[in-house]
Amino acid sequence: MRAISSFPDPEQPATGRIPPEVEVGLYRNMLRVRNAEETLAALYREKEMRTPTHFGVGQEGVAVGVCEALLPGDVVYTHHRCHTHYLAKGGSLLGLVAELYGREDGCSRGRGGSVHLTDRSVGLMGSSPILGQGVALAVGSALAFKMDGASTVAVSFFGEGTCDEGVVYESFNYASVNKLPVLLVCENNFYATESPLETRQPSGTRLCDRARAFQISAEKVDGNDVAAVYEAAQRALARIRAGEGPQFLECETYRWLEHVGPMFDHELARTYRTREEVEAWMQRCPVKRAGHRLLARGLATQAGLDEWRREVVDEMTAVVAQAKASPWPDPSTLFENVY
Amino acid sequence: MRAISSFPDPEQPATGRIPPEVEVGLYRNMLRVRNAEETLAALYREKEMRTPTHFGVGQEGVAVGVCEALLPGDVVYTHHRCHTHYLAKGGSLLGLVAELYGREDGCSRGRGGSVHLTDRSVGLMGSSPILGQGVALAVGSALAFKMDGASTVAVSFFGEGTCDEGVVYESFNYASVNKLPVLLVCENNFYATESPLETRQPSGTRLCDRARAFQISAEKVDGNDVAAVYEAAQRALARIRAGEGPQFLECETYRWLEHVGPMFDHELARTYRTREEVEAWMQRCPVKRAGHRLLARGLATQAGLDEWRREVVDEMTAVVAQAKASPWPDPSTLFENVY
Amino acid sequence: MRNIKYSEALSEGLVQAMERDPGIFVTGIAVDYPSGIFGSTTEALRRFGPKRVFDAPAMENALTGIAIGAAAVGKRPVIVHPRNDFMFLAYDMMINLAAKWKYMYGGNAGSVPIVVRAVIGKGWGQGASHSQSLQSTLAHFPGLSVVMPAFPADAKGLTLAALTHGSPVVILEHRSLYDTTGPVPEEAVATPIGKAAVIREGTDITIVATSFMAYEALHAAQALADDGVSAEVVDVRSIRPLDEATILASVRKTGRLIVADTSWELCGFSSEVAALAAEKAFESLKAPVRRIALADCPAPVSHTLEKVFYPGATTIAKAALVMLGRRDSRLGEIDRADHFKGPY
Amino acid sequence: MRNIKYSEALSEGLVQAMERDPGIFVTGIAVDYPSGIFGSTTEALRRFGPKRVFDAPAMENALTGIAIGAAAVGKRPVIVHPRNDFMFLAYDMMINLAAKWKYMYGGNAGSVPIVVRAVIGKGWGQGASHSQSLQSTLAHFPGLSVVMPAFPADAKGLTLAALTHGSPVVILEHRSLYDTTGPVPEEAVATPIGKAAVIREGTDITIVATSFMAYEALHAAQALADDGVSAEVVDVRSIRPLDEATILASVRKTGRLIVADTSWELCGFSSEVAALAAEKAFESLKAPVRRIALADCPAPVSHTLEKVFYPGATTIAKAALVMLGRRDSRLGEIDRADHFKGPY
Ligand SMILES: Cc1ncc(C[n+]2csc(CCOP(=O)(O)OP(=O)(O)O)c2C)c(N)n1
Ligand SMILES: Cc1ncc(C[n+]2csc(CCOP(=O)(O)OP(=O)(O)O)c2C)c(N)n1
Ligand SMILES: [Mg+2]
Ligand SMILES: [Mg+2]
Repeated sequence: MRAISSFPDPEQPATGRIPPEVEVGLYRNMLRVRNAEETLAALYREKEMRTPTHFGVGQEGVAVGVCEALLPGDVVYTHHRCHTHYLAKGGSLLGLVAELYGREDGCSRGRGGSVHLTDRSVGLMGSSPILGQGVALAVGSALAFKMDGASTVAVSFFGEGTCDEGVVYESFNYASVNKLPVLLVCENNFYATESPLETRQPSGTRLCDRARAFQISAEKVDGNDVAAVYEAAQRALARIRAGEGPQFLECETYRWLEHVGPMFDHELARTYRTREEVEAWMQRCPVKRAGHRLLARGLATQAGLDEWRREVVDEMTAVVAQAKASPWPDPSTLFENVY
Repeated sequence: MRAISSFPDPEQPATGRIPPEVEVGLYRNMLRVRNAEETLAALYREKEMRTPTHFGVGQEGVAVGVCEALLPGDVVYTHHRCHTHYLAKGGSLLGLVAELYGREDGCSRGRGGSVHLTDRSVGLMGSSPILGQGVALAVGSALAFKMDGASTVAVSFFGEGTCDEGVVYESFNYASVNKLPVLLVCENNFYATESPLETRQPSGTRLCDRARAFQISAEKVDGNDVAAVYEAAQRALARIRAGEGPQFLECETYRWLEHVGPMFDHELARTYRTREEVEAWMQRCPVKRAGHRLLARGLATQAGLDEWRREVVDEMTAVVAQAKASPWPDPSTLFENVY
Repeated sequence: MRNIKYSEALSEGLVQAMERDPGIFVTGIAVDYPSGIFGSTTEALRRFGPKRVFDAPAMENALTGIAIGAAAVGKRPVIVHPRNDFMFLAYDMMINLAAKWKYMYGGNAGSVPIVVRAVIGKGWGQGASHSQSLQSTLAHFPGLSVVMPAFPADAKGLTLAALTHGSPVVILEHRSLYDTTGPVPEEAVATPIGKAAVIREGTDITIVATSFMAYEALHAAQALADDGVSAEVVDVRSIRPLDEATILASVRKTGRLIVADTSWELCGFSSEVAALAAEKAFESLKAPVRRIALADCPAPVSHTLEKVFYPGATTIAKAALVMLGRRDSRLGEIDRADHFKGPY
Repeated sequence: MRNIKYSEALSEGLVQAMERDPGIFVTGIAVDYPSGIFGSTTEALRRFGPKRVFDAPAMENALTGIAIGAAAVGKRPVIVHPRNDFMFLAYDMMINLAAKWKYMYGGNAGSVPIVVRAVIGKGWGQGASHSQSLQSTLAHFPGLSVVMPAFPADAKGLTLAALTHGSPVVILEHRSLYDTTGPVPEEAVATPIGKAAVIREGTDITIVATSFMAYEALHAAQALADDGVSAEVVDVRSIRPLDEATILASVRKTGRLIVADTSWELCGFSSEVAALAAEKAFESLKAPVRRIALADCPAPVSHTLEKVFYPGATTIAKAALVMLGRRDSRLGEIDRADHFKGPY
C-alpha cells in the first residue's frame, strides 16, 4: 500500500474557481474518455482486436486537465498508454476504435495499432511505444515553433518509468538551454509494468527536482483532480507562452487495469500490487470526483450527469458498429507509405 | 573570459592540514604527469605517433588529487582525455608511451592508441573515448563489488560535456537506487571540443544539483588545487566506504592545449576561447601552486623541486627511447584477441 | 530423453550454469516478475534469490555498460530485453565497447563475457517497433557472437555455451518458440557456438534457416517430401561465427539453396548465406539461390497485412518447387493457423 | 565544368538547398566551428547565420528525436555526426521511429524527412570505435535511404536529393574523401537516390564498390588495364534503395563480380551484392563472386596492423587476376601511400 501512503502532496491544490462551462467540459470529456476505454477493454476480451493495448482507465484527469488548457494549434505527443490523450486532445473516436480493430478507418489505417495513434487535424501528432521518444519529439516540435516565432506549444505525456531513460534528460537539458515552448507532463502512476518505484528511484526522489536541476520550473499536482491539473497546466502554459521556456508537471495518478491488456490484476492473480491498493485508488476516481464537484457547485444535477453518460454510451455504441463495418486493409497496399 | 569570471567557487577549500609526505607525493606525482604530457605533446609534433590524442596538461590536479586518495584495490575508468588518470593511478609509463608509438610494449599492445589505455595491475581498468561509457562501466564494477561485499570503490572520470549524454543520468540513478560504491568525478573544464558551456547548459546550471536530484551527495571543488581535490575525494570515499552510496565531485579545471592534438589554440588561430583566458588559467597552474605550497610549508626547497623535476625528465627520456625501440605489432597477429 | 518446453530448456540451462558459476547474475526489465520472461527466469529466481536475479529500470544503454563493467571485474552478467527492439538503445555499448573490448586493449584488459538475451516479437499486431529481428545488424561486427536457438535442446545448449564463452554473446529468442517442445538432455550439454545443425537430411535442395524459420522450413520439407522432393534443412543456430563448412557441405551436396530468415533481405542474413554459396560453392550450384525474408516494409499491424508480410512454410515450399522447375504440385496452402493471442 | 573539392561540393549542395527551402536547418556537434565539418558547413553558416546552422551538445539520441519532432511539423533538419560511430546512440530514433514513421501511422502523420550526415573515419590510428562504416546496419531497415557519395558531383547531387526527399536519408561521408576533387556542375543538379553509376566501362569483370572503395576500384581498374584486363566499375552510391538493375546489367555483361566495401563482410553490403548476383544474374556468372571487405576483426591502431586490416586497390586488382585465372602479371604493389595526418 506504499502508493497510497504517498497520496498526492500537491504543491498547489485546485482553487475551485474554474469557470462553470470549463468545469462541465472537463467532466464531460473525462466521462467520454472513461466510457471509451471501458468499452474497448470489455470488447478487447473478445480477442478480435489484435494489438497490444495499454488502457488508461483511472488516469483520465491528467489527459483531460492538460488538453483542455491547450489552444487548438498546440501539439501533443504521447506514449504507449495513449488513448486518453488522443481522445482528450479531440482525436477521432472512430479513428481510435477502428485502429484497434485493424481497419482502414483506423487513425493509422490499421498499420499502427493501439500504440501508434495520430490525428494531426487536432494536433495529436503521434503516440509511440518506445519509452522517451515522445519527449524528444515534443522538444523538436517546440524547437521548430520557436524558430518560426510561433506561440504554439508542444506537449509530451510520459510515465514516471520513462524518467529512468537517459533520453529524457538530454531532452530536458536541450529544451532548457534553448528555452523551448514545451510542456513536459509526467504521469506518475507508481509502476512501470510491474516494477514499483523502489526498484527504480532512490528513496526520497522528487521528480520535480530532477527537472529543476536542469533549470526547468516544475510543479507537482494531484493527477486525479482534473481541476487541479487544468489550473496547473494553465499556469505552466502561461509561463511557456511568456517565453520562460519548458515547464514540468508531475501528476500523481494510478492505472486501474493491468499494464497491458483489459483485465484487472486480481483477475489474473497478479501480485505486484495489492487489491486494497487498487481499490483505494479507485475510490479516488477522477471522474466521480469531478462529478461530485459539479453537483456541489450546483453546475449539474444527477439526472444531468446520467444524461451525459447516456450520450457518450450512445456515441460509442454507434462508433463501434461503424468500426467493425470498416474495411480491412487490402494486402495489395502492403508497400504503401514506406518512403 | 567567461570561464575566468567563474573561477572556482568551491564548497570547501583545502584545509592546509595534509600530512607532509602526502603533500610531497601529490606534487611529485603531478610533476611526473605534467612532464610526461608535455614531452609527449612535443614529440607528437613529429607525427610519428599515429593516434588522435587528447592531452590533459593543466588538469593534473584532478587526476592526482583523486587517485592519491584511493586504496590500491580501487578501480578507475577514464575517458578520451586519459593520460593523467592513467599515470596518476600508477599506470606504466612505458605502457603509455609505447602505446602512442603503436608498439607491442604499449599498454594495449598498440591496438588501442591514446584513447584505449589499460593497466589492470594498478586498477586502471580502461579508458574509452565514447562519451559516457566510463560512467556506466564504473557503476557496473561498483555493482560487482557490492555483490561481493567488498569495500572496493570504482571511480569514473568524465568531462562536463559528458553530462550532456543521457547515459550519465541512467547511471547516476542506478548507482543511487542501489547505493553502489562509486565515485563520480566530473572534470569541468568549461568546453566540450570547442563548444562553450552556454550552448550546452542552461544558465545557472550547477552540476552538483543534477547529482543531488538523483539523491547523490555532491561537492564542488577547485580542480586546480590538488590538496582540495585530495581532501574532497577523501571525504567522498569515506562516505562511500561507510555504505552511503555514490558520491559526485565536480572539479573545475582547464585544459591548456587544443582539444585533440599537441598545439596551443593560438598556434592554430583558434577562436573559441581567447588567449587571455587560457593564460589566466595557466597562471593558476596546479603544479606551480602545489610547489609554492611545499615551499611555503617548508616541505621542500627550490633546489629540491628542481631535483625532482630532473628525475622525472630523466625517467621520461629513458622511457621514450625504450618505447621507440619496442617492436611493431606483427601483421600475423591481426586476428588475436577478437573473441 | 524427456521432452520439455523451449522456455523450460532456457531455464534449465540458466540454472545449471548458475549452479556452477557463482559470478552469473541475471537482470533486466521483468526478470523477477512472476511471468519471468515466459517462465525462463522463474526457477533461477526461486533457486538463487533476488541477489542474483533482479529487476532493472528501463535504461538499456547504461544497463549494458553496467553489465560490461561488472564483467570487467569478473562477473558474468546476463541481461534480458523483453523485446530486442529496445536493444537499439544499447547498441553503442554492445558494438562500440563490448564487441571490441578484448581486441582494443590488446588482450590486456581481459574480456567482458556478458550474455544478452533478447526476444523477437511476431504477430498479434505487435507492430513496427516490437517485432524486429536484429541478428544481422549485430553479427556484422567482429567480437560479438550471435546465436538463435530454434529448438529446446539448443535453447538450453546455447545458454550453457554462452555462459562459459570468453566474449560477449547475444541470444535472440523468438516469441513464437517459448511454448514449443522437444527432447532436451537433463545434463548440462552445451551446443557449440558456431556450429550449424543439419536437422533434416535431403538431396534435392538445401534450406538454410534461422530461429522460427527452421520450424517453417521443416514443415515445408515435410510437405515437399509428400510431393517427391527431398529437402535438406540446416538450422544455422549461430549467425556469428557462421558455420560455413556445414552450410557449404550441404549446398555442394544438393546444388540448390534457399535461405529463410526472420528479418529483411537487404544486408541481412539471407544475403549472407546466398553470398557464401556464390563465393565458395559456386561450382556446385545448379540454380540461382533464393532468399526468403520479410516483405520489404515495416511490420504492419492489421492481420490482413501481417499475413502477407511474414513468409511461412508455403513460401519456402513454393520457392523450392519453382527452383526445381516443377510445373505442377499437390501442394496446397500449408501454413499453420496462428493461434497466438498474447501475452506478448 | 570546374573542379572542386568534395567538401566544397557538399557545401554547395547544402547552400543551394537552403536557399530554396527555408525549412532546412543544420545542427550537430561542431557544425558552427570554424572547421565546419571539414569546411562543408562553413558557407551555410556564413550565408544563413546561427539561426539555421547551430551547434548541439553531445546527445545523439535526443537530438535525433528532436530533429524528427521538428520534421514532423514541417522542418527539414540536417544533423551531422563527426563520426558515424556515435550514431549508434541514435539507432533507436532512426530505426524504431524515423524509418517507420510514415508507414506505421498509415501515412496520416505525414513524413519526417530528416537528413543525417555522418563521417566514416579511417587511418592514422583512429581505432576501433572511430572508424566504422555503418551503411549495412542502417540499410537493412525499410524506410531509411542510405547513400554514400564517392565523388564531388555526387556529394553535391545526393545532398540536394536528400534535401528534397520525402523520407529520412542517411548520407555517409568518408573522411578520406573531403579533399578529393572532381568536376561538379554549378547548378543544383540532384543525383537520384537509388541510382548507381557505371564510372568506368569494361568487359571482363565488374567491380561494384562503395564510397572510398570506388576510388580504390578505379585505381585497380587502371592498373588492370595496363595488364590487359578490362574492368567495369560500378559506384553504387545508394545502398538503399539499391539499384539492382545497373548492377545486374553489368554482371550480365561481364559475367564476373567483385564487390568492394568499406565495412565488414558478414551480413554486410558486399554480401548483399554477391547474393543479388547469385539470385538474379546466376546464369551469366562465369566464376564465383568475390567479396572484398575489412579484415574480420575490430580496427587496430598501430599502422603495421592498419596496413593489413584495410583492403585497397591491390587487393581488388589481385582478386580480379585470380578470378580471371591469370597466372602471371605485371602488377606490383599499386596501393597509394597514405599521407593522412589529421585533423581527424
Ligand atoms: C525503451 C523501452 N524500454 C522498455 C520498454 C517496455 N515497456 C513498455 S511500457 C513500460 C513501462 C513504462 O512505465 P511508465 O513510463 O511509468 O508508464 P506506464 O506504463 O506506467 O503508464 C516498459 C518498461 C519500452 N516500451 N521501451
Ligand atoms: C558519444 C560521443 N559523442 C561525441 C563524441 C565526440 N567528442 C569527443 S570529446 C568531446 C567533448 C567532450 O567534452 P568533455 O566531456 O567536457 O571532456 P573534455 O574534452 O573537455 O575533457 C566530444 C563531443 C564522442 N567521443 N562520443
Ligand atoms: Mg508508470
Ligand atoms: Mg570539458
